[in-house]
Amino acid sequence: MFKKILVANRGEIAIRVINAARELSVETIAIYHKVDKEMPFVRYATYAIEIEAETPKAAYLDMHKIINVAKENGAEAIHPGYGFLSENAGFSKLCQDSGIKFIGPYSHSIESMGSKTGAREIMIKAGVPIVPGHNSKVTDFAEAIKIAEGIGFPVLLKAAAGGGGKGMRVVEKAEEFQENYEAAQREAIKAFGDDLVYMEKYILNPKHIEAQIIADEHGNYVFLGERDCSIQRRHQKVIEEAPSTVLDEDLRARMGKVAIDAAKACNYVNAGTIEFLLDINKNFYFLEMNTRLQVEHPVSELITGIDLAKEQIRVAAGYPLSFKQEDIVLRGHSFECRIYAEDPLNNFMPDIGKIAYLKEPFGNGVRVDTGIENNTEISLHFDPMLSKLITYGKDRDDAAEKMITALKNYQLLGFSNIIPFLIDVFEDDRFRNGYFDTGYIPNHYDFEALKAKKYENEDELAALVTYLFNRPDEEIIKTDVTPSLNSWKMNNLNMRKE
Amino acid sequence: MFKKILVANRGEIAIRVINAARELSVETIAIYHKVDKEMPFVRYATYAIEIEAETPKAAYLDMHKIINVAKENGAEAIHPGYGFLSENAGFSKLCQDSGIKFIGPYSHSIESMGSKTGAREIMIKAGVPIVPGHNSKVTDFAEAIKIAEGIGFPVLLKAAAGGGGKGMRVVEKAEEFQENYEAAQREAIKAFGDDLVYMEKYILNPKHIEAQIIADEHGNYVFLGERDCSIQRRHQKVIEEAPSTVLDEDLRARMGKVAIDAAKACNYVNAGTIEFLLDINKNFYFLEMNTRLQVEHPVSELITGIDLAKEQIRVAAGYPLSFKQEDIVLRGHSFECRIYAEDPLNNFMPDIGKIAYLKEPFGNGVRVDTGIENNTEISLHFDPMLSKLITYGKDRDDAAEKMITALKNYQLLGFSNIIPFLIDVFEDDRFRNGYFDTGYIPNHYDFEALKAKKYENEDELAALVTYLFNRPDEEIIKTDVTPSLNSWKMNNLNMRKE
Amino acid sequence: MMTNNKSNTMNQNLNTLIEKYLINSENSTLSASIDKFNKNVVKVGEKEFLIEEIKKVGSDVLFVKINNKNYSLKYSKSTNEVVLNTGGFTYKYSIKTESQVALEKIIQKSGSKKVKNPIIKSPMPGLVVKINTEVGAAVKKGDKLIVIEAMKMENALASPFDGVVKSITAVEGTAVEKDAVLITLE
Amino acid sequence: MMTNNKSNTMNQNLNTLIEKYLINSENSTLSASIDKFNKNVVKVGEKEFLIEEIKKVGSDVLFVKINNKNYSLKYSKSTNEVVLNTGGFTYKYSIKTESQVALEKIIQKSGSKKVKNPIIKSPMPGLVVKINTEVGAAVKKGDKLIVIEAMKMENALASPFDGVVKSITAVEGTAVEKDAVLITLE
Repeated sequence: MFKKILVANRGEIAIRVINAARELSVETIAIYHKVDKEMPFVRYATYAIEIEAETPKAAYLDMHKIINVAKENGAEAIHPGYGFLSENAGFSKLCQDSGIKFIGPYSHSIESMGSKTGAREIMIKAGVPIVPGHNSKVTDFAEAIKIAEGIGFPVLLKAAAGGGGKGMRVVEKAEEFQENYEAAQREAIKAFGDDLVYMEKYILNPKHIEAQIIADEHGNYVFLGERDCSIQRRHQKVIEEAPSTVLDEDLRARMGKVAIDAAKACNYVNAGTIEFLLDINKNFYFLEMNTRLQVEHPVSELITGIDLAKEQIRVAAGYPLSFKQEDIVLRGHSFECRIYAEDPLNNFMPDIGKIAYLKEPFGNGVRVDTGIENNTEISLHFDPMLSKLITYGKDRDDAAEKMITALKNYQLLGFSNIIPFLIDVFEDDRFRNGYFDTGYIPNHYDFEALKAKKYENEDELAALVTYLFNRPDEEIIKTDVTPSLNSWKMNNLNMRKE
Repeated sequence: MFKKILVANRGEIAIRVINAARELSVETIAIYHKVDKEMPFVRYATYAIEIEAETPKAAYLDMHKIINVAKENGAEAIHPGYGFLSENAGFSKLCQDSGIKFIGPYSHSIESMGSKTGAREIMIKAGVPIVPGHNSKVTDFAEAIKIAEGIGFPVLLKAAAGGGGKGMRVVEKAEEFQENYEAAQREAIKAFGDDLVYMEKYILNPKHIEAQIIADEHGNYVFLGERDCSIQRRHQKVIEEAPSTVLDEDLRARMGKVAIDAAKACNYVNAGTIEFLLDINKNFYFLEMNTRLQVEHPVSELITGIDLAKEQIRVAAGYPLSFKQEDIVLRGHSFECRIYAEDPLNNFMPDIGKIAYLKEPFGNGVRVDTGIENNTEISLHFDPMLSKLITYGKDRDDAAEKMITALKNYQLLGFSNIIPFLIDVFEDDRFRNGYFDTGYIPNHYDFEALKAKKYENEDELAALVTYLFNRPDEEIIKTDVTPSLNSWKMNNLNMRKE
Repeated sequence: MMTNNKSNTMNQNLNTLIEKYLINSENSTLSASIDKFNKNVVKVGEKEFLIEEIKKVGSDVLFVKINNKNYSLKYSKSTNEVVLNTGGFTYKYSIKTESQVALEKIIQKSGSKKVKNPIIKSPMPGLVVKINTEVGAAVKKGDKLIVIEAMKMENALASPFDGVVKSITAVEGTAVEKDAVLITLE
Repeated sequence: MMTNNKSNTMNQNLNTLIEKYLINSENSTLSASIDKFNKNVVKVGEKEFLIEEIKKVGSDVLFVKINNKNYSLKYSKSTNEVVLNTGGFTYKYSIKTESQVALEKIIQKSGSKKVKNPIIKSPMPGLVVKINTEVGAAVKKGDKLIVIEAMKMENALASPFDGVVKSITAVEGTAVEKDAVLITLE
């Protein structure tokens, strides 16, 4: 086993990895930019070393400085967490060349899964189902419509060079095909200078289901069940769960086999996730592979009892997996909520400020993966997630009841946050009965009802306001409602948009 | 289901029960003595009502005031937690007579299990194994020695009226019988005014194993596995675990059957624990039944996935158990450590003071059942337990590694505590290999090695001392090493001894 | 109006211990009163609330019981405003005494005409995505004059009354701070 | 002795920036030195430690790095003492400059004889369980003279030197506070 590793990340995931290492008696080095000096993860590690960089983000992305810190301080391996350098094939390679073990897959696996078209080709070869489509240029519309009919309407047209929704069009029927195709081509050439447009089957409000796998360097692969990550706002996950309500044993077994085939197809080592779209007929299609530990890995840990981060380090140190497929017992149900400082009644607009009081929930079936504390300044330098609240119960209702309770117990004062919104989702019959897909928040969630909840005890609030107005306060407290961003923060706001 | 219940307890167990109720959408009333006003459990409940009493303890023992608060505020049931009124048959009865549901067994069950001899008789009738012994007067020593030989030497002589070790003697062989018997009689008459002396088989350093059961009002009984509570200091449990390392499937099944027979024998309803002594030949003997939720219930919750406190409330509300025996899957391993402010290097002498800094551990497989926070004053009014740290892992080693990590992450500053001692136990091969019994701490634990650990980095400590001595501190900090007890605290110290 | 104000003053004379307030949120306006000699009791409409402090943390965090029900909150206040953060929500309340409200009405009436605010400000820091009008254009109340984007969210700002665009300070594609003047009408 | 002290003074003249200390715990005595103009660097024996503060909480809790290694601690200090609480343990250190220690030695030597402390005090609040001696009895160093019990724990206190019991203040069965005088020897 390693004596010492470096954790090239920050916040809750840095602490998550430090804990996993500590369980294996491995010392840890935290790196930090000076704006993070007082953050808990810095103190959580055995050692902490500052990295100087022009921007906070740059400190966690400076491959050469990070590798130098590792070398100078005797770290034998680097865990990248998620985000930052975690899916950077060049960094994995640079670690290897520097004689430092990268805790994650080899660079060739990251590389081949990093390219959408490359990944698609590998998956086709491996027999992994992909969204049916056509990936070459169309000139004859009659033929193109025939292909589209083969795929089945509606089809999605998208710019081959594209991304970010530009040049994407949904075509409902054959008559509308040519018009849309030509429009997509115009948009594509305008945006990317290339008018090549692909088509694929359009899957309306699919479920986002992903399979967790882990592999060691001795050819062992284990499937650790699926996660349902369909509840998203602004195409970002907010609630995840395991297992999914819509998979039965047979579908789970088939998806597990496909996931392992996919991992084998790119010689995958370490923990990985294969994302699928699941349509209403329970067909699933390969979306992409995430070659790292996912934000939402805890729900899989809770239903399997397997510690993924700890196993990652063992695998990187060359040990075989500490379990076999037949040892995996899925028991109970688990949810994860991502906690954000955002106002759900104002389009999830981010709020910022200082944490005035924090007491996270605790107790039976409650896990909080967190990196914040009292007085932590919520800024715009990094991803705005504050923490992850995870619950485990004997079944889905038990886990949901524990989530509602934990959300109500989550004492976080200082700014607006999405906790009341999350409570509301967990109290919604549609969600509780399992009727939801990626369209849940935009299409079905009732923001008016949430607003009514906000004011349901307004007599008590008015009494409180009157009391506080008359309270003889020792200190003068300045009202600082929606904190105005100064130009320094403004720059960061612009940075983050990029 | 109830709309509102009252929680007649304080600290971590009050919060535990409040959470369970909240999961069932049941509102809660906390009661508190004014010394506890700022304790977290007061704010955790939906409502909080002060109970006036001459001493802090008396507030939580005032049956009539508590029942009145329940009635006046619409509570339909009372959860007693552990300690205080939890095993008071009179209180159970008084609740019933007042039309308030007592969340626990009926008074007759508490009563019959509250008497040691009564419980013994009921258990004999039910075929539950008890420690072999002889419970009537001996006059003829030849005959008595024959009986002792039938039981098997060594035998334990104890005053029938006794308790607290007085009039107890271990007899190793027949030749020493008469001498010891007469001595025990002299001690017994001196201490209790009654020279009746019983004899029973003496079990040297047994394992303390207890079986968790739960029963509903519809005749359903379920066994939820055993706990090993053998690690004790001053005859009080400090480390508990589930499952036990010494039970195999067969022994577990037999113990489970006996436990359920015992519960049936006293018409038991709700959660209960049957304590056994297990000798080195794996014979087990009924010790006593605890007719309440145990301090160490979390380890059973984690290996079964069943929420005992929540199920208690459901059962009290008349629901059948939400699971059957065949639904119970024991998976993984769990430990609990009780965290005390005591100095293990000074005979576990209690330390007191204010919590200067607290950040409890968190993360995968870590549960903290706590009722303290920053600035909480650790006083001598109540039981000195600060919190319970519980871990869960896929096997015993995983759970132990998580415990060591969580103990190391437990940031508790302000006074000496037993955390370094606990770490040391979990790092001890004897404990880790399962070779321990109730004699572990007094007979096998190496306090000298702990002292060496205390000073292992003394160069760093000396550097720190020099630095701090020269630090220009803004405020004058008065040294307050081992806080001297003033006479007010002194009185409490004497109170607690009683 | 003068009569109204007189009766109000009389009211105060009769109940000198009771201060009456009008409390206004985005949701509603409520009247409340507090006993100046027992500031732990507040009446809202007909309902009475006993407020007891359980614990204070720092300068702005309070744990209170309202009729024995637990609340935790962060608060701040200024001349006529109390801002509460509790249960994940932020509430901005204005609070004025009844006499203050009456006085303001008189002042308003005494002015020849109600002055409308002709300035459109940015409600948040963001980017000016689009300007839908030009200097000299006649606009109607409700016309969407300018679009601001922040955090991938677009916000169209409407004209507060019928008028004419006097000047446009905003420039498409540039960043603006909160409360920056964007358009002035007349 | 004087020579020793002189060389010490010379040392200080040569290295005026360096203050030397003797640091004493129940476990050992160590020498350390600090650079008066760079108080973040401490030498203990031959080892050098760089101490950096990461965060301070309240008046007495510090998070520091010692050569980049994290420590959290609560501390308090007085004239010649630093008390640390870290990692669950409480450490009581005395700290004196080398010149202070030298000076004390001179004062001690100049006194006719080293004075032994003849008073046995209670190390904790507790109950006097048993007194094993009587006034006028000759006792040897190490003899257990009195037993104090607190929290079900017994503590036998030994004679610090060979001597005679002058007086016994403690009474069997009564409670005593910490540092109460129990027995005086001579």
